[in-house]
Amino acid sequence: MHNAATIAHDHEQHHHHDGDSTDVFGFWLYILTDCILFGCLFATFIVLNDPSMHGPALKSYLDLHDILIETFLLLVSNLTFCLAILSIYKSKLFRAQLWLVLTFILGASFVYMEVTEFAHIAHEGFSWATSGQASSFFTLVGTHGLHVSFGLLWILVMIVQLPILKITHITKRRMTYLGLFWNFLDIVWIFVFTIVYLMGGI
Amino acid sequence: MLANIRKITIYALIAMSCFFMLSLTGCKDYTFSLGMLNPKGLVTYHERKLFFDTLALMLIVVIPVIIMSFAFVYHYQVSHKVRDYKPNWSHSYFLEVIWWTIPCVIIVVLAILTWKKTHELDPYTRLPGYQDKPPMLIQAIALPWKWLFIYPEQNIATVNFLQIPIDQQVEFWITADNVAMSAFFIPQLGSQIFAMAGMRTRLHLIAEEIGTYNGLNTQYNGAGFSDMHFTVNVVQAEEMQTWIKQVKQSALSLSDANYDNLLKPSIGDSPQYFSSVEPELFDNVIMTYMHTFSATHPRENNNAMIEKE
Amino acid sequence: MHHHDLSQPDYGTGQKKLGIYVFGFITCSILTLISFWAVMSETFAKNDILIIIFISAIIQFIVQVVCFLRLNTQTEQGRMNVMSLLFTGVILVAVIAGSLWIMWNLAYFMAH
Amino acid sequence: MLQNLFFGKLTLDVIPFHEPILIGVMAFMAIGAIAVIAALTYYKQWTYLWNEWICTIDHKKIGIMYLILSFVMLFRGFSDAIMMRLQQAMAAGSNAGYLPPEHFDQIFTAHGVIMIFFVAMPFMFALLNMVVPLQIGCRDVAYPYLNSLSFWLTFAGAMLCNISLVVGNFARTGWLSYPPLAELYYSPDVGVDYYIWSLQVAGVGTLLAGINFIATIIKMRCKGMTLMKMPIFVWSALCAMILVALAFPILTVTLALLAFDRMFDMHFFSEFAGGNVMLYVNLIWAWGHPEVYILILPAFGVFSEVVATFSQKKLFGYTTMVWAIGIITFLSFIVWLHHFFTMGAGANVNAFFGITTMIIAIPTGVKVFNWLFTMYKGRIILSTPMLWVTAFFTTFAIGGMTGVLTAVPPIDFQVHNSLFLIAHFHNVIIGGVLFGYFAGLIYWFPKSFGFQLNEKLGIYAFIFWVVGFYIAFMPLYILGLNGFMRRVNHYSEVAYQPYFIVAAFGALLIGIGIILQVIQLFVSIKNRHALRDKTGDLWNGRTLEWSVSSPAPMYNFAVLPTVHEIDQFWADKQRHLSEGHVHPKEMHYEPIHMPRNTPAGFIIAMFAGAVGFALIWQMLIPGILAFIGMIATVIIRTFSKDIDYYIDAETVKKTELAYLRGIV
Ligand code: HEA
Ligand code: HEA
Ligand code: CUA
Ligand SMILES: [Cu+2]
Repeated sequence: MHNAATIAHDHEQHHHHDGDSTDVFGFWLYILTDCILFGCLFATFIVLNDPSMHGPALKSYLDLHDILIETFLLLVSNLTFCLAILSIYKSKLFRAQLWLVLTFILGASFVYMEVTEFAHIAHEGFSWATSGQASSFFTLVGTHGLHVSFGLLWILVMIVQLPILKITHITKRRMTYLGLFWNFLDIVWIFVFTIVYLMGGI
Repeated sequence: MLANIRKITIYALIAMSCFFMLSLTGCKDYTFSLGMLNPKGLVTYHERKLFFDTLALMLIVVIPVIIMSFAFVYHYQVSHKVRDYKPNWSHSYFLEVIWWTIPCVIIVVLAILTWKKTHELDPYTRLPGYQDKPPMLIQAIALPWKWLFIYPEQNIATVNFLQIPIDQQVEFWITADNVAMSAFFIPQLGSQIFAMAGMRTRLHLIAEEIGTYNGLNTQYNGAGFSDMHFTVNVVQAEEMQTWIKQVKQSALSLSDANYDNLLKPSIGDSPQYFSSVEPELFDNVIMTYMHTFSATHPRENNNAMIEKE
Repeated sequence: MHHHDLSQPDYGTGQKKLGIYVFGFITCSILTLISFWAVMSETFAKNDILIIIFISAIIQFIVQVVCFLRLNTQTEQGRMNVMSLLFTGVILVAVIAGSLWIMWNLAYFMAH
Repeated sequence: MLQNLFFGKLTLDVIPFHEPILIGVMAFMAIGAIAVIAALTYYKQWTYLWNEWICTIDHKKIGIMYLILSFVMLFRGFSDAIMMRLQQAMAAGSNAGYLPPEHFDQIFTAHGVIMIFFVAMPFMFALLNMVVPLQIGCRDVAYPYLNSLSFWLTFAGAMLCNISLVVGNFARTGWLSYPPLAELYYSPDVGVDYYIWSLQVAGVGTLLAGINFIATIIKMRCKGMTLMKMPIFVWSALCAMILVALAFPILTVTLALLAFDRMFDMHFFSEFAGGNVMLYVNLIWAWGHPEVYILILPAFGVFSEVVATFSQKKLFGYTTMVWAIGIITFLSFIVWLHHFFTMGAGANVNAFFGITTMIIAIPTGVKVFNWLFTMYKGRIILSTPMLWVTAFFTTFAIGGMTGVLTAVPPIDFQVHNSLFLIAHFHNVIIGGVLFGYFAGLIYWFPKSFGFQLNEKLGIYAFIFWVVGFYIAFMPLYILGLNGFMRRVNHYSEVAYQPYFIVAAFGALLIGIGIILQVIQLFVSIKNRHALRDKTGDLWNGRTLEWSVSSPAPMYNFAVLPTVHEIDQFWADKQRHLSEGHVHPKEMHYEPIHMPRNTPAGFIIAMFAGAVGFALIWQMLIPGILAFIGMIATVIIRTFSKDIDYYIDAETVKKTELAYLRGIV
């Protein structure tokens, strides 16, 4: 995956360094495309969530207390992930793994709560087949949840991979990717809870 | 080799223009009477004018561009050994300012024209010159591959046939039922506009010449699309009255059962006339889509033909 | 680029510092609580709530971008990252705002 | 039950045994496949194919594979076009033609989809892959492995689309599949699902390729090549790829929402349950309009290179060119409503988007003028690439003009959905995109294959194409202005018929042009030794790609170049002319670090294709298995350490010296 930006042998490190920065830029671009993706889902939600629409309203099914807990799960997991990265940079492999495990647990709890919430709302009679509004709610929030789930899988892979590949520029780069991804998901969540839950809850 | 190319190109150009001419002459008089080039109503008339104005405006630049493209290629060929060769000349403020400015000016003019005309010819508003004359209302419903026209004030309805009086502004309310997105269009009278289930679009037209015109759906909506035409008859006001009386005599009336029949997909229906219409039919059709919250399409039971396919 | 300490390559995503992370975390927590409180306490008018939660969301967004994503304009790469984010933002706003404008306009005309 | 889990809706009935034509096609395809497999086995080429092509991550080879994909799909796209033209030439009055609506509707849908996604897009990526890394003086794209994945995803998408020919059927909804027509209620069969998933798979590939090229161009330019010293083709590629990165996610969302409606009973686009069909139209065009500029921008880049090279003169107005491209890139995101003026928005909205649309004519016009004045006071060599450019000017000016006409809402109220519109976009797509790509292909062909294409046959093909184009599409303008709509299967007004006959004749001429191109290819391959490009600089080029041998060596540049100005290579040649030699002979060569080939991209894409197929037929278990396979491949690949190697200095030296000896 590394492209020789230079051919000099003894500048090996420098070369990897450059290649890595290219790679991270590419990942950043991917995140930006994901922004567009979420942007479209938000637009869809806003259009279909028109208050003048008929049919059951989302509002009566929301429980903001749970959302607050979910928000904090994600926020804390964000911090723990950053701590994992710090440990990596201090070459503390085991500690990094521990932080990752904690991040995983927090993220998994978030997903668990979300899935329970979905099941609950659907059970109450507001399933995704109920109306366009319901469809857009489940799709927007669910897409975020799906991203988080992929993040969780990735964290698991990292936990396993770190002791095998050790702390190298490759694993550092991957942790940087993962960090961007994980933080990005928290940023998206800010807008999810503001636009979907808080605005819906007013 | 190069001489060869030139010869071939010239022959090709000649052949091309021959074919083009040929294509223009074929049944000229007759064909040109079907579309916007031969307007029979105020709106189309304005639209045609706008078309040619815009075209002329653009040709100011486009014709020189085309001429230059041939002239330069021809003149500066290597074989012509033109002395004037400036391999590094690649910048000139003067020239570049010119060709930023000219298109800008043209587009500014065009933009102003566009803004004005778009508002003037907005399908939702009454036509210029007819602002304070109340329009006659006709409700049009796109059905699976046919058009239903309801004259609410006269309490009659027709299928695939539209009759309107001359010089009378007509306001169309348009929606669709049990058919995918369609579009209502009478090319020689005015603009086209979409017809969508659960929604109502509107269109103002006026006919200025007596005659029979083609009306059609322009938005592809399934197997019967190509045949979704209707006849438009423009007549004198008196004739309109007699016609309405005639339709009132019709044995058919647009009851719920008959409407259900119309909901069944069919292709190429001949005109039908209904002596009366269920009140509020048009609004009810829209409400059918607006107010149900079932998981299934409200016309689930009327799509016999779709299932057969 | 040559003299980075290898233990801290930043890839244009900033240096990692505990203090900044903790600061970001605390700010975001407070802002989140404010937003939820504004809605759940039911003491404000609807418009006020909207203003509060949106301002809070935007500040949180900025805090997250600065403290967690560590976007910065210190390095060449950092500037590139910020620029691409801004451009994406502009397009995103254009597309979303345009879409909402169009959809509302259509809905308006089709109901009137 | 179990059968259901495994095969979903898939049964033997879905294969159209009752359709002789399709069975013929199937037999033809099967024979072809067997022949290829037999030949590969007989000549023992399997390992070669696997190692050198399927696993390759060399941008030059991936470019060639894109080219082949585009070339193969063009035959489907073109036969669809011919079938439509014949049908419309016949089906006047009481004659219903030979294609019933369910076939005709499928054909125009497939034609649009295939031409845009599987002919034009792969063709564009072929050119980008063949040229961009060479022009910016680097050894490969930023992510070679991702590049291979992108290609194979596009390939998998194309295959899904082709499978629909024999298993089930394709959509009958038009190339953008508007709901409610594309909803389950009106389109209950799998056609639309094929549409959704083939585009979804190919779309992800495209998105990844877009990211890849942005990173490549931003991060991997050789020393000294600042942004304002990049060749214009690279600029146009960069902007096109920015459009890809920003627009394709919109497509992904739009198609996903439609898929959810169809698969999970959701109601995004069902009016009766609070959905909104207009939202789909809005979203798909928010992608669709940038998409057409994605196609045209690289073509603009090609024109810039070709015009400068064959006029033997520096490109006029480099800076304004860059600005023009940038402005077009931005504007293309705020004009999308012009595709649905007639949907019923108010005058303010319509006028606003109409005006933003026509503003695009300004930067486009500036580019045209810059090209014209590049030729002015030049020394024009009329080789085939330049001929295509010559034809482009007039054709595109006409097409652009009719585009501006449709951008005026009241005019569009007349011509929307008519053949006038069809004529407009074939005018810009064929006259702009295709002519440009053809020019680029002929221009860079030697760089990829080492030999030139036969010029004479190229000229004949050119003439048939251009003449055929005008004859095929000019009548459509007239028809459109006479109220003839698109997607019409038959018509009762016989007066229209002569125009359609002329148009069909034009399409036939284009067909002859295509056949001539195929012959040209074969003749050139046969005479490849005579046509060999020994110097690596066949056209007296200006940019870095011409400074290496043809075809370029595996590692592109033995020593990464340094540039100080635009058209560095040209300037070098001017300076060295007096010294007698262009290329340095004695050099210190060093080993070159290269990425290693990998089958991962291919495997992941094949799994993705399988997931797509399973989703189409709702085959639960195979779908899950393929999905797991896909994820597992990605994960396993991340554990692999053996991803690069070195080409030693001795090999590099030998290669380079052999090339230099050839020149002398
Ligand atoms: C490569 C593809 C391509 C390109 C480059 C363009 C270029 C343009 N297109 Fe086109 N367009 C399509 C592909 C393309 N289009 C397709 C595929 C569709 C239909 C899809 C479907 O419905 O299925 C479509 C449809 C389409 C519509 C919708 C019509 C309708 O559905 O009713 C409109 C309306 O505004 C439009 C406008 C334009 C304009 C203004 C340009 C401009 O960019 C053109 C600019 C160029 C010039 C103007 C010529 C050169 C300039 C000069 C010589 C300078 C001087 C000129 C002036 C000052 C005017 N296009
Ligand atoms: C890139 C886009 C593209 C191209 C090239 C073409 C090329 C052609 N198209 Fe069209 N066409 C569309 C895009 C395209 N089309 C779209 C989007 C629609 C709308 C579909 C819909 O309604 O939903 C459409 C619709 C359409 C219609 C339907 C009109 C209607 O609705 O009534 C017709 C009718 O005849 C037609 C004809 C043709 C013809 C005769 C050609 C031929 O003249 C041209 C033949 C071209 C080729 C054979 C391709 C050239 C070769 C390559 C690009 C690859 C070469 C590769 C190598 C050499 C390596 N096209
Ligand atoms: Cu269409 Cu409202
Ligand atoms: Cu467009």
